Amino acid sequence: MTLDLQEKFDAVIAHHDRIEPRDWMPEGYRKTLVRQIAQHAHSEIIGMQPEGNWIGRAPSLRRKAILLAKVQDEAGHGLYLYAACETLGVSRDELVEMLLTGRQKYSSIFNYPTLSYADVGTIGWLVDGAAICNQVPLCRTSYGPYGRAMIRICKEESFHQRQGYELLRTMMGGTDAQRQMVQESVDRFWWPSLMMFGPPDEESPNSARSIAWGIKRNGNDELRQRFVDMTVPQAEALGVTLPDPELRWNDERGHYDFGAPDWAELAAVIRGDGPCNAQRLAHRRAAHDDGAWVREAATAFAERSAR
Amino acid sequence: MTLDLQEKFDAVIAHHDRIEPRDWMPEGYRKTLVRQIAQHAHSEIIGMQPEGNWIGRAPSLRRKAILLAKVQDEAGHGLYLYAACETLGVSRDELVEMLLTGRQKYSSIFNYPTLSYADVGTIGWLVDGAAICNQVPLCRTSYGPYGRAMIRICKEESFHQRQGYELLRTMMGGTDAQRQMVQESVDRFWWPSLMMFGPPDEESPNSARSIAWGIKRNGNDELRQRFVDMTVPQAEALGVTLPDPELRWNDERGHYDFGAPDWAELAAVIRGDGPCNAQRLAHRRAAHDDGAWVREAATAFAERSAR
Amino acid sequence: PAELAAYCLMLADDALVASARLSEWCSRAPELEEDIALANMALDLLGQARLLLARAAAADPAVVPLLPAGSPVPAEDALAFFRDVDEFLNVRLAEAPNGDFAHVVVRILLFSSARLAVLQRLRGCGDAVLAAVAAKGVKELTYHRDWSGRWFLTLARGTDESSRRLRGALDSLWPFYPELVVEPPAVCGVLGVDFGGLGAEVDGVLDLVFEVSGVERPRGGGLAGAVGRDGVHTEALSRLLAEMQVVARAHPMGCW
Amino acid sequence: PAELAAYCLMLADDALVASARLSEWCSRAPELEEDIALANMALDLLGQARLLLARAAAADPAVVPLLPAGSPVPAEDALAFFRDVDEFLNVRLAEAPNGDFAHVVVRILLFSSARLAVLQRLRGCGDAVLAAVAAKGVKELTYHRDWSGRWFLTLARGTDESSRRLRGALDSLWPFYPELVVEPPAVCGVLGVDFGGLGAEVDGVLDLVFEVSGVERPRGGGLAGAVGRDGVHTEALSRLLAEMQVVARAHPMGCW
Repeated sequence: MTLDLQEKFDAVIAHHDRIEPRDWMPEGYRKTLVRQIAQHAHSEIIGMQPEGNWIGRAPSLRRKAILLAKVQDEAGHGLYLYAACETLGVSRDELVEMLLTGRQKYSSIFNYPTLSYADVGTIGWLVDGAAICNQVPLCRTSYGPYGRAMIRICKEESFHQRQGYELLRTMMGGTDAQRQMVQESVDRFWWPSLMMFGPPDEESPNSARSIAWGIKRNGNDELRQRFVDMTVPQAEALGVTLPDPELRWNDERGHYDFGAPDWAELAAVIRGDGPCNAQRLAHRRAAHDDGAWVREAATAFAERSAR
Repeated sequence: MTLDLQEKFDAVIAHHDRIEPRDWMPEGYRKTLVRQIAQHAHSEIIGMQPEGNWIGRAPSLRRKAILLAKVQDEAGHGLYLYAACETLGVSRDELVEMLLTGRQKYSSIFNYPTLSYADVGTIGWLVDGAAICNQVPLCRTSYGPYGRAMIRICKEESFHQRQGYELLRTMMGGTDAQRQMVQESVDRFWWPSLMMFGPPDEESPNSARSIAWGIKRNGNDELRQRFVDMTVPQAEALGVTLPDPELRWNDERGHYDFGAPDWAELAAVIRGDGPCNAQRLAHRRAAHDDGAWVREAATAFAERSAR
Repeated sequence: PAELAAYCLMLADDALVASARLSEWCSRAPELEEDIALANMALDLLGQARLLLARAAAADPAVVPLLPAGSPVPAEDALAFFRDVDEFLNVRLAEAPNGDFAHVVVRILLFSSARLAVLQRLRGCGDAVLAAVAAKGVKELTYHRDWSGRWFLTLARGTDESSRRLRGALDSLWPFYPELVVEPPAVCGVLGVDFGGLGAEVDGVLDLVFEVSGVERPRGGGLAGAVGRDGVHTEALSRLLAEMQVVARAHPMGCW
Repeated sequence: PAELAAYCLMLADDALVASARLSEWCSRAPELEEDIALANMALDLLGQARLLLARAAAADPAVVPLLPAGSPVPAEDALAFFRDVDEFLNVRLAEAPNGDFAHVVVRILLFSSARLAVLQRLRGCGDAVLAAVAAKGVKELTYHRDWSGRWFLTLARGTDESSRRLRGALDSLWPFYPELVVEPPAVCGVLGVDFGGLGAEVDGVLDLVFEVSGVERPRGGGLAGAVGRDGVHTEALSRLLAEMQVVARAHPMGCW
């Protein structure tokens, strides 16, 4: 019986078809998916903080509205993704608990601080850009609910990326101080953005299995290269310098060569020693704890009304 | 026996001598003193808030140091006055409790908000000025510890008043925006400063008894007039307009005539409906409650060390 | 004319400042759904503020702060970011610092009930732009009022703690309520709108919510002294504006 | 020269920012006596900051931000109020937002222990002004360290709650500690000061406090990435500066 199921599952994967919630799936597949979708959901929720940090200080009302709507979209993405994860038999409460106790991770990039309004643009351009490189292939991921959530999310993410790029372009057309602010921001975010694709493939043991299961579609290094190739011309158009002296076009490879990120820094950030890990989790925990009495009241009220 | 004691007390009062903590005193005298000294102590403590509001925003480091030292002095005044009150057999804890539960009052002036840095100067000039008018006679008050505390406090208060005036004078020598800021501040604080002397004498029934006991030395209206007479020339020297169309010199009386403050507003503020009553008490309560575990720890540690 | 501009500024500042406080909730709500709802309401009010600031600037260009020659800052931003605190005309309820979730529920209930009644009247006013803004706002504020009314009921009838917190929030915000239902007489003539009975109407709406929720209407009226519409605020507004304006003011020639 | 100015700015910014956080305690301490003590320490650090900013300006006038011609703003204020956040060179421990009383005790303990060791060395440095500032500071910081050490012990041995809070505060601030005991090598040659063994010395002082208090030294080192001395800060500093600088920046020609 299990053999039949396994064969059927393998066939779906082989045909690049979708596994749906009611279908049988190997436990490892389910667990890997839960971990990946949850991490993605948590990243959306934690990702509200670095940008949310600037809503109160947005320098124009138009930018304030754009930023607020963007952060709101991230909450929405978190919602879809938690819902997708729930189809795998884990509740949102459990997932939140896993985030708050540090048993599940979120994207390392959100452990860097936002230090100027240009960071709002840079996050849109580089961070959302990197996220899209990661996520577009996931629209074809083997698990149906995840793939469908990704389609919707990717659409919004590319909208956000364009808005971020447009903010930077506008600032580059402004004053010298604004141009400096953009360059300073890009200097801080370039390497952490490259790290978003994870460690090099040879140090990423789970990648291969995820690719075999059709959960991931590409290796870390391939996606990182794709991101660099896509971004360098955009940086040139913008007029900013990417802070990598080794960055140059390689005619032979048909790709840009680039330097190695500081993998020790990435390891430290993942371990919990990034500049903002403690702050991000403390913020999330405070919001969760401060809201406990509200959730209890809502439950009590619903129970009373149902009677 | 009680008769003898009463006679001796009356004689001390009649000779303008001091009553000391170990001397016999009528219960009414003691109670009135406790109420007055406590109210004065509470005013120093609550008075830290409106000025403390601007420490973080002081526009020069020199002014920041002056302001911080002044607010610190107010805490010190509070300390002396609570100590003077304790000589009457009430503990500081009890007094703080009376403040936090609203059973004892503090000066109505601190229920007005500070809305610009000029308010720091205006509070020094007008509010401390009015306080000094009230307090200088209290250096000769009939209760020894109170009178001695007042001597020390008055010395520091007149220093604060000069600093406040000097800030305003400096600002008046600055830009148009600074001069406007000073005028706007004086417009807001003039009437509340006049109210600091309390309601008119005919509506202040306790005043007469306090004067008979040598606790107070002057009536509210007399002190208010003294304040106006002292302040008008200072306002002229400063170049600000006091917002009272009825204000003019009366040759016959040898005093300035002035309009009546809005006594209904004073009554509302005393009742608890001033702009900041709730805020001031909430701030004080939060500090007290937040510090409870520290006081408990200090007590526990002291007990353990004593063993 | 000047009266129309001044009135639009009042309505704009109410929305702008209330929106700023709602935005501070972003990433702090008890549930994701409420985070989204609060951001929605903040966005609605921000949108209203922008239209109203633009209307004020068009009605009387003299209200717009002067910026250095050649500054690309549009009028709505000049008004939002380059006025000083005593030029803001919002009611103080809008600026009160955030408390707990009960506090934001009560603030939105009081604010949206009053603003809804005002905008309903303004839909028929003599200024076509203002009338259009009001018509759009009526839909939005109906949602705000319903959201806050639902939560008011939920918290009132939820747990002992939620009921206690709700009453605490109501007591702390109630003194600001009277400011919400005072209308400046000068504007009536210009706009041809009758604001008569505004207070009673809003009172009625609130009484209904209180009744359904089993919460007693707080006693006590407003606070002594000058009010937000006079440009006299609480100590909280200057801090809010210091944050709101800091980047814009650092770059008066900036393009965003 | 430029190295001396840069080093004075670092020491000044540490003091200025730490002073700002201590000032926020004003009117909020658990007892009046501690309110006064915290204000005292804030005043000491503010005084140090002023002298150091003036020294930096004198050593290298190029560090002072340019203000409009005719501005009466003195150099110390130009440096404090008109530099942007990425020009501040303070350690991040100084800027971390305030927590509870345990948090301020731990912050002062770490900060004053490290700064005391630095100033003790600087008393004998080649710059007479800096040496004098250091000599004065040594007395002040000895008090700060003793005050915080006493409270550290009291909280550690007080109640379960105080001990729990103390450990929480220590864990949260410890990652910023390594920044405190790194000294830029460039300055040694200029000043003729040997900073060798600084970290070990401060470690020793802290270990003594931990031991007496029965608190285990936290594990773990510092944080990955750039640090305060590089001008890269936490998200908290720009908010602190927005408040600190708002009035001064609104009046670049102002007299105070």
